[in-house]
Amino acid sequence: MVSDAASSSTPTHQDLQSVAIRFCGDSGDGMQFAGTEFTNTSVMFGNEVVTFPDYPAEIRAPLGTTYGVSGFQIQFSSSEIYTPGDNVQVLIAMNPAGLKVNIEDVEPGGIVIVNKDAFTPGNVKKAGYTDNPLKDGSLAHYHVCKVPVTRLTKESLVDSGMGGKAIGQAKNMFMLGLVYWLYDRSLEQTIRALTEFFGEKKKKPRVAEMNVAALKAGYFFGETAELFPVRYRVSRAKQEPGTYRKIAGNQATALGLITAAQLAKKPLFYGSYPITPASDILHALSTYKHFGVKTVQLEDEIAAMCSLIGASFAGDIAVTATSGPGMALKTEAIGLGVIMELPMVIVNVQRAGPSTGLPTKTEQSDLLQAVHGRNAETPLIVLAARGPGDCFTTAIESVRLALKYMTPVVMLTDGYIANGAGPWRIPDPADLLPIEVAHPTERNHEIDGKPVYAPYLRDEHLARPWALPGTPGLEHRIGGLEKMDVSGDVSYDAENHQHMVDARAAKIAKAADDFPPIELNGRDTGDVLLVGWGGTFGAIYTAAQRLVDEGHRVTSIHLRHLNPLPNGLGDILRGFKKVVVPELNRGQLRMLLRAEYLVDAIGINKVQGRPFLVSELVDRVKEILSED
Amino acid sequence: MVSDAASSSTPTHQDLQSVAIRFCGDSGDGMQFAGTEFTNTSVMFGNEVVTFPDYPAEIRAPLGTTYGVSGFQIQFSSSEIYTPGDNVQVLIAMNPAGLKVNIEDVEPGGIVIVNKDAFTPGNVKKAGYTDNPLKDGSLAHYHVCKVPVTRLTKESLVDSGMGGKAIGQAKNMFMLGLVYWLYDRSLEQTIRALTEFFGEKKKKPRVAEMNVAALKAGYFFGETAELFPVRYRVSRAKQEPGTYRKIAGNQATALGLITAAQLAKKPLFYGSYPITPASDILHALSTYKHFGVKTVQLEDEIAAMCSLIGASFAGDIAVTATSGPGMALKTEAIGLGVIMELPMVIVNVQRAGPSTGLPTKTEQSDLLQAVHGRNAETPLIVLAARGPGDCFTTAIESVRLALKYMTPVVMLTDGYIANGAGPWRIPDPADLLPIEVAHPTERNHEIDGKPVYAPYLRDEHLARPWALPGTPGLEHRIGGLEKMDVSGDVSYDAENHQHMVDARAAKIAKAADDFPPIELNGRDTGDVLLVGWGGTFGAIYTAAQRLVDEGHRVTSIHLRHLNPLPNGLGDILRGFKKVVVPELNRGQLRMLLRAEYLVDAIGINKVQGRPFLVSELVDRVKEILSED
Amino acid sequence: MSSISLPTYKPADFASGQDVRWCPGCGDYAILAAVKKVLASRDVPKEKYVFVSGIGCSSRFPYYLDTYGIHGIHGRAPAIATGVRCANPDLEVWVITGDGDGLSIGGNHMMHAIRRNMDMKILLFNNRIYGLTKGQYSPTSEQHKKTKSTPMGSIDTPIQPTGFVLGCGATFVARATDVNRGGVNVLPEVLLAAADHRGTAFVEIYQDCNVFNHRAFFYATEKETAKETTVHVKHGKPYIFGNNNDKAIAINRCGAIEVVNVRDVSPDELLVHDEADRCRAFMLTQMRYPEYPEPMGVIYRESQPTYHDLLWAQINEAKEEHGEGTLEDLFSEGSTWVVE
Amino acid sequence: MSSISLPTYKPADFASGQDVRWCPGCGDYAILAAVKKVLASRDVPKEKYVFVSGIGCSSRFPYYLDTYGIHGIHGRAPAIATGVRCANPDLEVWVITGDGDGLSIGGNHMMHAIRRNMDMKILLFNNRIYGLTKGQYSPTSEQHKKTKSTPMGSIDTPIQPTGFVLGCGATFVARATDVNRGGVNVLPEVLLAAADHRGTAFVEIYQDCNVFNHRAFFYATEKETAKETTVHVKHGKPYIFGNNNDKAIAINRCGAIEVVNVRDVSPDELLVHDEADRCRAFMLTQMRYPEYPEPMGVIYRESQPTYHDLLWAQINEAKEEHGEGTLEDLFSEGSTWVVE
Ligand SMILES: Cc1ncc(C[n+]2csc(CCOP(=O)(O)OP(=O)(O)O)c2C)c(N)n1
Ligand SMILES: Cc1ncc(C[n+]2csc(CCOP(=O)(O)OP(=O)(O)O)c2C)c(N)n1
Ligand code: SF4
Ligand code: SF4
Ligand SMILES: [Mg+2]
Ligand SMILES: [Mg+2]
Repeated sequence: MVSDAASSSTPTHQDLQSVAIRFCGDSGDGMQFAGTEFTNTSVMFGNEVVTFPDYPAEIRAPLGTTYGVSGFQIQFSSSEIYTPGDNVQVLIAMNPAGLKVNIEDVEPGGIVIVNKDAFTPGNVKKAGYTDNPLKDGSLAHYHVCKVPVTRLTKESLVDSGMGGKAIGQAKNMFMLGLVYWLYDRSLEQTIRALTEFFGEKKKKPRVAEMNVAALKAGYFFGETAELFPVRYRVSRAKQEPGTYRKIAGNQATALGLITAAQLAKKPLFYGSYPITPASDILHALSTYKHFGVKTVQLEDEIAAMCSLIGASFAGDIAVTATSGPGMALKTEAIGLGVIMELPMVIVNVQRAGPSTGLPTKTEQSDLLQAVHGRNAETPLIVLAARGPGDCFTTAIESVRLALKYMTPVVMLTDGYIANGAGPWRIPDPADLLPIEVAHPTERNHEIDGKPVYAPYLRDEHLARPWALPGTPGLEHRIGGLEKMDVSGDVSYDAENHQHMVDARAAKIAKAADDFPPIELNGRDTGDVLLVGWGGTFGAIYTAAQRLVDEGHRVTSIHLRHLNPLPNGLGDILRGFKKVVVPELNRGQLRMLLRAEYLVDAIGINKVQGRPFLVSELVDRVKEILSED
Repeated sequence: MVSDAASSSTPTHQDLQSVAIRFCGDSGDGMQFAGTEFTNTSVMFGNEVVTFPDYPAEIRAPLGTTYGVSGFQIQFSSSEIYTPGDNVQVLIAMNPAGLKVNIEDVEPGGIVIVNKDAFTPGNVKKAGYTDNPLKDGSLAHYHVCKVPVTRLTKESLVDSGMGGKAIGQAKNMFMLGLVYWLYDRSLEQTIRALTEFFGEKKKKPRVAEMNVAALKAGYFFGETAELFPVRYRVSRAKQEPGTYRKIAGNQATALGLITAAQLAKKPLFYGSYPITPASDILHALSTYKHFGVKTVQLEDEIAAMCSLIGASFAGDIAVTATSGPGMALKTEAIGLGVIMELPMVIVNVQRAGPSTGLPTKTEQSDLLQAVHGRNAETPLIVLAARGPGDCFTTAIESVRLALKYMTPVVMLTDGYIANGAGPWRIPDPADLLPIEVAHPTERNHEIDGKPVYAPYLRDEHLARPWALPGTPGLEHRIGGLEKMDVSGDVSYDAENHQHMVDARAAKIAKAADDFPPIELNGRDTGDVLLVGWGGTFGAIYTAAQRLVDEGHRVTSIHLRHLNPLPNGLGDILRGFKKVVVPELNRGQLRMLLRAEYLVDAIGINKVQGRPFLVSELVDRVKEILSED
Repeated sequence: MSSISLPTYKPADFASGQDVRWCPGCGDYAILAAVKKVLASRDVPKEKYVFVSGIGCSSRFPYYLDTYGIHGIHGRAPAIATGVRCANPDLEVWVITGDGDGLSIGGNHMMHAIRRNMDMKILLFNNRIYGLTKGQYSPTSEQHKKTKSTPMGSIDTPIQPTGFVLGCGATFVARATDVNRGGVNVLPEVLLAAADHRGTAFVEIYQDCNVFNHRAFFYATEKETAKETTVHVKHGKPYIFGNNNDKAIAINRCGAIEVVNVRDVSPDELLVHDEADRCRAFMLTQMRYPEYPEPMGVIYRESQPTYHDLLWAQINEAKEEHGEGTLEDLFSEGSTWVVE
Repeated sequence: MSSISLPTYKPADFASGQDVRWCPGCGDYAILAAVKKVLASRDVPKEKYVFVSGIGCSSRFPYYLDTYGIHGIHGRAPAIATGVRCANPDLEVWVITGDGDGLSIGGNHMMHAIRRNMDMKILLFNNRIYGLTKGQYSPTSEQHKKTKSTPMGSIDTPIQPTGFVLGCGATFVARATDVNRGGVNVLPEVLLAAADHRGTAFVEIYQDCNVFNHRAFFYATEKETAKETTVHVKHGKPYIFGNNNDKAIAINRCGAIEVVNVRDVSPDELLVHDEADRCRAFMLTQMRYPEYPEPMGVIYRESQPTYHDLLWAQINEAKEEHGEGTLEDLFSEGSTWVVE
């Protein structure tokens, strides 16, 4: 059914539990902004929200081409949701290329709103269509609204006194206004955002006004054009009481790191080199100088990693973030951190590889690199965050473990959760446990009756003491050569080497005693246990729920701790007929579980630069259930 | 029993099957030279020989200290041997520190020859002795010969006209002469070597003469002083007929690489950065410019690795070698090699880590780095050489596989086999299979009816074609971004990414079809299967033989191919009650086997910077046999 | 010289057919066009060219040229190009890099390729920003610059690329702008000179990043200012500049640079550009806007043997001395013995 | 100024008690002794020092000093030191590196530490060889040098460290020899000046590697030649050198360096050293043995804000503007809403 903007009917209200909507268009069309604003409005309204921004690697890819399409998907709901939705019910396409790339993901009968003006023969061809899809009947299964957005925006702004280019850039706001009308949303949040961004930050109040005008025009157009038979309402979700804000993964990581530093009462040093999708952590942290945060952009990832060695030695909470190729460059210096036994956190916001790969797409393929990717025996702690808000918690835990065990900790996130955003319940600072750090001020040992500082005298957690330069009497020198137990002197002794290699491994292994027990989503026995880690949490959790709802004996667990693996995991695995490990790689956690527990874990693997769809998991698990 | 040089008895000849002897002294004492010469003489005589040089990291560590002790162990035999011997029957100690460090490894009743003159109170103390061990009765279990080597050398050279310092440096030759006498060896080889090295190369004929004189003096001293009750003879080993030479692992690697290049009729490009213990490959290759070998010493390991990318793209056989820390730096560029699917070989001469670790000591702890140590899914082929001579074969196979599958290949050796030497039967060049390489000269594909060059059109082995710059019409551009199947254009397409990730993995997996079948040292069923890899071959093989000789149902296999694992390995493992994996690490192959085959493999692990002793393995396997 | 007829090209023959994906208005377009023109004007068949780049907007360049090309990894283009260079002396190797790629992560390879006089042309697109990663400051960004990673302004002192490479021992150093709407457009002249140089030819190109650092070099490219803010240097010619060609560069008694009025100096006393004087070249590179006009054109050039010339010379020498190596020779070196 | 009495040290107080493990006769011993003396002569308590090194014979240095120290990884000392520097502004950071460590693998960190004016003293022990790895050529090895990795002679053009760092924008550049048996031993003077410099102080020290490159710098250290082959530069003083103090450095009309006879110039016309002139300094660094005497002493020095000064200034400014951050502020930024 294709309704023209001119056709009309009287809209009524319909209540929905959740809606997935995708904005798409050229990368210059402001789709990320529109999507973000829709998200903000939804979270502030009180919906559960999960987002999935997806944009091309080019800054501004050539107009109208399919590879230049930028998309932003949001699922908002009145109940708990964990994914942006497999398919969407609504597609907003600003041009033919956007339509082309995204139409397959719209549910049959879904709403497709297009900017009719953009469907010129030239654009249609550029998108790779032979015929205009608005006319050839190929969209018969959808409710298509063809809105002349370009023309309407122009007309509505004719008195703004702004140039054609600026007006053209307000199309996204017109479209957003229309969508707000459709979902009965207030414009307030976006008007405030436009005023702040263009008016106050960019000092262009007229641009702000114009965008607000376009937004309103879109909204009013919805009201008057009577394009849709119904308007939809997605009511507030029941959420835990508290104050909320929206947060994206990278932002949550930044906040978590600052929080950890404050809990430890120590300065945060962040040394890094820009790389997509990790750079936003740098951007965020660099605005927090009033928290004493030092952000240093170094010449490369090697220097960044090495700066952590120095900063940690000198007493800061030392952190860096990077992505695959940068991680590769850091591995030598991480090894130095391991043998020096200095606390530091390395965040890897994973992206699709190998090599430069698909730099703006997500993947989970750096797990084995995190666990094994260094020369020699260099055990360290590896954690992974499961979602945007969880980055906050994982960052704090990473710092806590690094300090307690005097070790580098690798924290894995990925492009999907780093850029994705959701509501986050603001914690009460008083509820956060302080992080204890002690720096010796006295010599801690005796050799031949003389008091000395022994930098490798371990405590009950096998951690060594952390004496800081500037402390009189504790002068000591350490580095990358194997060191004598206790004294820290250089040692080539064979037995001592064995002892130190074993001690470093034992220390990391012991850290598992600190991990909270594994939470089961479901019963502790059954036919299938789904084991996930990282940013696939939402899809796996939702898939497991759905399978249980359909009567299958399925449970899921999601591991935050990947090295060492948490205590009790083996027992849990043995409670199920089959262990299934869904991952956005070729089976990396699977290989670790197989090696450790000798379980014949089965993988569900996808390496397409995109997250799992819930349906993919559900279908595949059903197949597995029905095998044998 | 401590006999003084003055005491005497009449020597008779006694035949031995094999003898292990260790030379030790200060790093300036010329022990490596003496050991090497003894080796040369023995191999030329026709013994089987295995050596183990072991020296400190310092160029010239301070005189007389235990950490400055340099050692060289040789086992020579009339039958097949595979290790330098667990213990030694003879220790040559040039000073107290040498004695201190090494005496424990001498078999009870073994011969200990010391330079008595070096046992001054100062040296005795420096070595950490409280009393002079030559006098306090602590050596009662050995046959100790106290020879005033310093004085005798001086006296024998009094007419040489050389200075005291030069004369002092000839002590090692005096000692060597004495040992030659004891084992009834000819001086010929060493006299020639001294003449060539000092006389011809260094242009110091008088130094050559002096050293020859010292050598002879030592020999004659043996004859006249009648220090020993018997002289020993270790007769020729039965060896396969052929021409032999002595070869060390790094040298064999260099020769293998040149050979492979010749077999492929292509130039060898070697780009590298010095690092112990890999530098000798660079040194060796740089002397073969007349073979068209290009050796380029780059600014670091990253540049070295990147130079391989360029050289391979342009058509050379591109090779580098490094050790742990350098390997860490190369991982990003190796990932580029994987996605560009260019042939190249990366040799990792493993050393003890983590970080700088124990740079002159051996270890096998970079296996997991080789297999997993890159960002994202970057499968490649990993081979390991089992001994010095085997480096030759492994290098050729590495090049062959790299070219056939258009992939980077990691070849692992280690400090132990790189520096260790043994006799090597020289192959007949005519027996070596040529290596086939084809470079397209024509466009290989059509798109829209137009002939094009498709750089990612795969052959039956899933390898892509290798068109070289300079070929008209085949201009193409490739790099680190994911590429479209066949065309090689940049592609962010999801399904294509999945396809390419899978294709790269499938290609590497298929390479296993090329590997020769696994050889069993023993029966195909039994109580214990020992699975080894790399430089531990000799110890594992010998241990297995010994266990079988003692009546145990033990078999050993030794893997050259570590990724992919060879076909049929799972079946072999399942033929044994227990699978035991001895490694000089904390269990890296063990983890790969457990993950792949779900066998409860047991590790015998040692991380002490030193090779296994046969007895350690034998004892531990017996324990394992008796468990349960 | 040679009687084989070489292909004659049009710039369009060097287009690879890939859609060019830079932002509209990006200075990279002008550079691409200029390079195509220069390649078309030369006698080198297109299969002999290898363009090597790192990562960054600028490093996408090789995809758009129908030659052989490698889009490498971040910062490593000179090292990759070194491999190409040593493997095949018949090729002509061009490196395309950015201010981040070539001077931040890749500074070391830049330095060493240059000191080795590795025969390659290095075009550094200096837009004083990280374009591809969306706008962090780069090693050439001016101090106090506010960027995504420096919201309070950057605190690093920028590197001066041409001065840096002179310190590394460069044998060819030049500078140009992507476009020129004011003075002389030196880019074609500079590219051609670089193409003809044997050894490392380093060319800094001021490039406008339309999105993250727009107008950074407008002082040097726009009609209103270009003649006052730049001086076109040419070997043997005086350093005259200014809207009225009335200013010149001179050197005082202590060896320091001064701007003088042409009328104050007799024409034959005017200091003339000496391409072969490294110290002079260094001085020129220290002239920075707004205090001084910035030199454009070939700032330094000297002729030195290239790395691969010397490499092949050694190979040939070795072959002459020892004869071409055979496997028999190789295997039987040193002491051998026979077991029957 | 301060009334707190500071410890007074003897050089021996800075000995760590570890056995020094360099080869007998290695030039590193003399440098260690000189550093200990300089440290003992200063008002800085020894717990404030952090010595950071990379890997190489020279990089063992920190083990032998009883201060805080990091023996890092190859080439990365300036980057490690950057972390120390930013973490704690009260410390005094010294970097010890070699010609391989600091200029081959570590060239990039060297360049960037210098351009950022990261407050640290960098002592580069230049022995023109890789000592620790037993004798391969280094980036400062002279062309044609035969070493383990260049049996036919090296074909690289060496880098000139002081010229290189000037090109990187160094604020302090000096040179000395490990020992001096001929002219003036400038090492103590140079070390003291470096210690007192705020910003990156780069010191090249010619160091004899007794085992793999013996006598490489004997022209500059031995009685017979030192006075003719080196010129001791001092701010405001003419460049006089030679066995009879009869030679001087001058600059000609074109800005080029010349050696003149002192008698040919009137004393007040003699060119005097100006530490603050970067171009002059660059010229001086281009003077190489045997054509010219090589400058020793402080070649260049200027005062510029250091990186960490600016870093702390921004932190303080931010705190003044926004107040010291609290977790409450942090969490509740931007738009929030309440669920009851
Ligand atoms: C190892 C690594 N680190 C970081 C990045 C991310 N990255 C890509 S391009 C770039 C900088 C681009 O700046 P520049 O070289 O100036 O090129 P431009 O985009 O401005 O042309 C960075 C930091 C990467 N791809 N690889
Ligand atoms: C990543 C890495 N690559 C290579 C090495 C080996 N290596 C150690 S020191 C050194 C060079 C030493 O030369 P230099 O810096 O001049 O110091 P010197 O020993 O001459 O004082 C090299 C190549 C290493 N330790 N780590
Ligand atoms: S971001 Fe800047 S440099 Fe990159 S393509 Fe766009 S305009 Fe050009
Ligand atoms: S090798 Fe050279 S630099 Fe190293 S300690 Fe020995 S003499 Fe000194
Ligand atoms: Mg740039
Ligand atoms: Mg050196």
